[in-house]
Amino acid sequence: MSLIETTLQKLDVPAEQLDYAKTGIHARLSITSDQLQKICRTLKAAGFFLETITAVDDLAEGTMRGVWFFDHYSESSRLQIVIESSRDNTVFPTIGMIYPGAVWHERETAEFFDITFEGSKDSRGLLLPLDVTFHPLRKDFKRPKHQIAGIH
Amino acid sequence: MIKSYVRDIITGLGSLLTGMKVTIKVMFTKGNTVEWPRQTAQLPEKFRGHIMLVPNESTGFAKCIACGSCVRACPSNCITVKGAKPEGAKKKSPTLFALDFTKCSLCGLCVESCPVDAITFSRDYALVDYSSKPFSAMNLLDDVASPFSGGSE
Amino acid sequence: MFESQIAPTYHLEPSEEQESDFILNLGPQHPGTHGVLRVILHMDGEYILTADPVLGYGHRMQEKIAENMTWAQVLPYMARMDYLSALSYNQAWVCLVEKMCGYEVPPRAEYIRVLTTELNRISSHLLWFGAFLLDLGAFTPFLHAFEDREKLLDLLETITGSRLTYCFFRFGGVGADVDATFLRETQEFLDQMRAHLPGYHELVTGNVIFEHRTKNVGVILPFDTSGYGLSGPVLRGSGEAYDVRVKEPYSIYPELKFNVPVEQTGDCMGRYLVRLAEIDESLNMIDQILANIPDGDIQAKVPKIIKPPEGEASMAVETPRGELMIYAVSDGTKIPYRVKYRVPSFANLSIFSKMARGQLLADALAILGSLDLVIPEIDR
Amino acid sequence: MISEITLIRTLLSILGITVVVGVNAIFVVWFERKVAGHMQYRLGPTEVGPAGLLQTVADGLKLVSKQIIFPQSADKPIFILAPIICLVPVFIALVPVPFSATWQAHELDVGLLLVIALGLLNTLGILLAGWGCDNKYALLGASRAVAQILAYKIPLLLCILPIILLSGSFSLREIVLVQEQSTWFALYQPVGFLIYLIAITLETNRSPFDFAEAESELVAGFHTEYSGMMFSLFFLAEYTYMLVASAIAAILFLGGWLGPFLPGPVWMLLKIYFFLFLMMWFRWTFPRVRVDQMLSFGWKILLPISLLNFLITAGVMAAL
Repeated sequence: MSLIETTLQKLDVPAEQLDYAKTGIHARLSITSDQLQKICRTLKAAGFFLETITAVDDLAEGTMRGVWFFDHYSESSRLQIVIESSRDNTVFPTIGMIYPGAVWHERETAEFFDITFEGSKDSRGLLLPLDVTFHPLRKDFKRPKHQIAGIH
Repeated sequence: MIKSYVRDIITGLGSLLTGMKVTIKVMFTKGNTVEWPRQTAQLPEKFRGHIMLVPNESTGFAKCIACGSCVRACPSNCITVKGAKPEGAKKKSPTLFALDFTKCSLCGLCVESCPVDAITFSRDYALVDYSSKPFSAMNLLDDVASPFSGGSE
Repeated sequence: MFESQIAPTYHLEPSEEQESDFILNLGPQHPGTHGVLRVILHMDGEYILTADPVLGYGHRMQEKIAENMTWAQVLPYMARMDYLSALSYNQAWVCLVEKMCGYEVPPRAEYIRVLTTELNRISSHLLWFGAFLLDLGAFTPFLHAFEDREKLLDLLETITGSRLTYCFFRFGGVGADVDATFLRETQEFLDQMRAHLPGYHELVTGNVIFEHRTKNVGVILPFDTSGYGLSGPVLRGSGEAYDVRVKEPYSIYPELKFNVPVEQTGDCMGRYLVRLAEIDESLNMIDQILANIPDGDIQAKVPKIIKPPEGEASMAVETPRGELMIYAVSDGTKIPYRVKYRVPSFANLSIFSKMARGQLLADALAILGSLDLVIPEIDR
Repeated sequence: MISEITLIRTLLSILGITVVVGVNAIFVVWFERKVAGHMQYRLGPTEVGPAGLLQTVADGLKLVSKQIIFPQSADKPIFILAPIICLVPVFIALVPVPFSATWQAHELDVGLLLVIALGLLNTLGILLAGWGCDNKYALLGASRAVAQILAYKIPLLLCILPIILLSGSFSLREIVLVQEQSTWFALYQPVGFLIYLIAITLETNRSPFDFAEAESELVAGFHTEYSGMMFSLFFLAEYTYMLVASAIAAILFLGGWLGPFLPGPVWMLLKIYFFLFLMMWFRWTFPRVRVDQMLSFGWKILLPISLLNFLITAGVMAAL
C-alpha cells in the first residue's frame, strides 16, 4: 500500500493510480473545490509537502483546471489534485492557512489566470507589475499594445 | 568559567592564525592570470562566435541552399534568408543571409538543423562597436563569394 | 513592449505601519541580493520587524514563451532560468520529453549527462561559496573559489561550447562526445579540487568570526520545512535527507554509490557544511563515472520534429538548489500546450520573511546568502 | 615675535607632513591592492607606471575630474563639512610623531594625549557624513561607527597606560628615548601590544570590524552618497589614519626609530609598513564581525584583559 493510499484511505476519495514511468505522477485525484481543504489537512498531517499550485486553461473543453502537486520527503509519492471549473470567474479555496508556502503559488496563479482564491489574505499580484490588468497565461490572451491605464 | 573563557580566546586566536596562514601561502603561489593585451588565452576548439556561412571548397560559393530550416529552428528568429536559383545551377543559392546577432543566444540549433552543414560558429570574440546597429543585421554573404553575376540584392 | 508608468506603490495596512518605523529597501539593486530581488524591510533600528520580498523584476514569462516555441526551441530557454546549473535544467526538460515520447538514451550519453551535470553542480556550489562569504564580508574566499571554478568552466567549454548557459543535451542523447583529453583534464581538475578543498576549510570553516556569524543564525525548524515545500541543501541543512537523485532516481544515479550529506542544526552553518560535503560527493561520483564510462554512440534515433503524444507528464530533477519539477501538458502538436516550472528557489525564498523577523540586518543578509538563491529562477 | 628659524621650521614641517601624507597615501593604496591581489591568486595593478605604481595617481586624477553630486535632500553644510572633519585631525595628529631623533614637526610633551583625542574626531566626521547625505544606509553605517567608539577607546587607553608607567611621560620622543636604554616595550607588554593591534583595526574601521562602510550590507556605508573628490578625501583620511595608528604603535611598542644599522627614519618606515601589512593581512582573510558581537567582544574580552594587564604592570612597577 503506497503512502498515498494509506493517507487517502480515511477520506474515501477516488484516487486514480497513474503509470509513474510514463507520467512521473503516482496518483491523481479529481475532486470538487469544497473537499480541497479537508484533503490538504490530512496530507499536511501525513507529512506531505506542497510542490506547486498551477492551472491549465483548456480552451477545447472550455474549462479551467486547477492543479495541485504534493510529494513526500520520506518516500517518493507525487500526488496530483485536479479541480475542474468554468473558464471565467473561476474560484478555488485557498490552502494558505494549512501550507504557508502556498500563498505565493496562489498569488502567482491568480495573477496569470484571473482566478480568485477566496479566503486568501494576500490578493496582490506576485510577478507582474502591480498595476497590470491582463492575465498572460490565459489562452485568449492577446499581447497588449499599451493596454495599461494612462498610456496612449 | 574562567577556564572556558580563556580556552575560547585561545581557540579563536588559533583559528584566525590558520586562516592567515592560508592567505600568506597563496600570496607566494603564482595565480594563472592571463594579462590580456600582451598574452591571449588559447581559444577552445568548440568556441561559439556568431554563425558564419561555410564556403564550398571548390567553387568558393556558400554551401547554403537557402532552404530556411535554420530560420525555423531558431528560437529567437534572428536569421532571415532569401534565395534564388542562379542560372545554370541545380540548387538555390542565398541572395540574402542576415543575422540579428543582438538576439542570438548561441544555442546552436541552427547549426544542427542545417541539412547541408552550411553554418558553423565563427571564432572572433572581440566584436566591438559604438552601437548595436551593425550587429542587428550582419550580412553573412560578405565573407563568401557570390554565384550571382554582379552584386547580390 | 509596455512599461508600467505607475511606480509600484507599496503600502502596508495602516495597522502594521507604526509611526516610529523605518522602512528600508533591500534591493532591487543591492550587493547582498545577488540579482534583482527587492525586500521591503520594516526596521526598528537594526532589527527587522517584517520582511516582504517583492518579486518580478527579472520576470520574462517563461511559461508563455514555452507556449510559443516548439519542444526543441524551449531547450535554450532552460539555461536562462538558472544560469548556475543550466545542465540540470537541460536534463529536466530532455528527460521529460523522452519520458513522454518513450525515447531510449544510449548508456554512454547517460554517463556524459551525469558527468557534466555533476561538474555543473560543483561550479554552482563554488560560486555560492564565494558569494556567501562575500555577504559575510570576506573577499578572499570568492577569488579562491573562482580559481578552481575557472578551470571547471574551461573544461566544460571544451565539449559544450559555452561556459554558463549550456544547450548541450539533445532529445535521446547529448550534443557532443567526450574524448580522452577531456577525461584526462577532468581527472586533473579532480586532483586540483581535492588539493584545494582543505584550504577552504582552513580559511573559513574553522574561523571563529565565521562561526559566530553563522552558528544558529536563521534556523529552519523541521516543522516548517514541509509547510513551505523546501528542498535541496536548505532542507538537508535541517535534518531531512530528501534528494531527488535518491528518492526518484533517474538517468544512471542508481548505479552510482553516493550518500546524501545532512546536517541537523538547520542554521546557516548547517547549510554551508551540507553544500561543501556535496562538492565532495560530486567529486566521488565523477571518479566513479570516469572509471566505468562505457563506449558506444551518444545519440539515439529521434524524429526531426518532436511531437509528444497527447497527455501530461512531470519530471523532477535535483538541481544544486533543490528539486526542480517540470509539469508539461501536450496536445499532440509540436508546440507545448502548457508548461509549469516548479523552481526550488521559489519555495526556499518564501520562508525568508518568516526567518528574517526579529533578526539583525547583517544576519538577514547571511540568511539570504545561505539560501543560495538565483533570482531569475524565482522570477522565471 | 616668532624668530625666523622657527618660522622656517614650521613651514618645513608643514611641507614635510603633507608630503608624508601624500606619498604615503599613494604608496599604501598601491601596496594594499598588490597585497590583496597576490593573496587572491591575482596580480593587482600592473598597467599604469612601473608595476602599477602610478595607479593611485591615475585614480586620483579620475576622481578629481568626477562631478561631485549633492543629493537633493542632503543637508549641504554638514555634507561638505564631513570629509574635512574626517581628514584635518589626522594631519594634526602627525605633528607630535617623531620619525627620527631630529625629524619631528613639533615636540609636545603631551603628544600621545593629542593623538588619542584627535582619534575621536574621525568618528564625528563619519557621523556627520552618515547624517548629512540623508540616505538610510549611510545613517545605519554612521550609527554603527558611533557605537564602535565605546568598544575600542577604553581598552585602547588601558593598554597605553602601562607604556606611560614604564616611560614616565606622554611625549612620544621620551617614550622612544626610554626604550633606547631598556628593550622594546612590546617585550614588557605582549598582551598590551596585541590588544592595541586589535584596537587600531577597530579605530580605523578596517578588516573584521569595517561596519561603517560594510559593502555587502550597507551598500557603501557612510560614504554611499559621496562621489568624486569628496569620496577620495574619505579614502585619504582612512589611509592616513592607518599611517598615524601604526606610527604610534611603532613608537609605543617597537621603539620608534631605534634599530641597529639602518638610519632612524628607515627603521621607522619599516615598522610602520609592517603594521600596515598586518592590517591588510587581516582585511583580506577574515569575514566581518557583527556589530553586537564586536561590542560584546570589546566589553567582555578587550576591557577586562587590558584592565588586568594595567593592574599587573602597576603592581610590578610598584614592587620594583
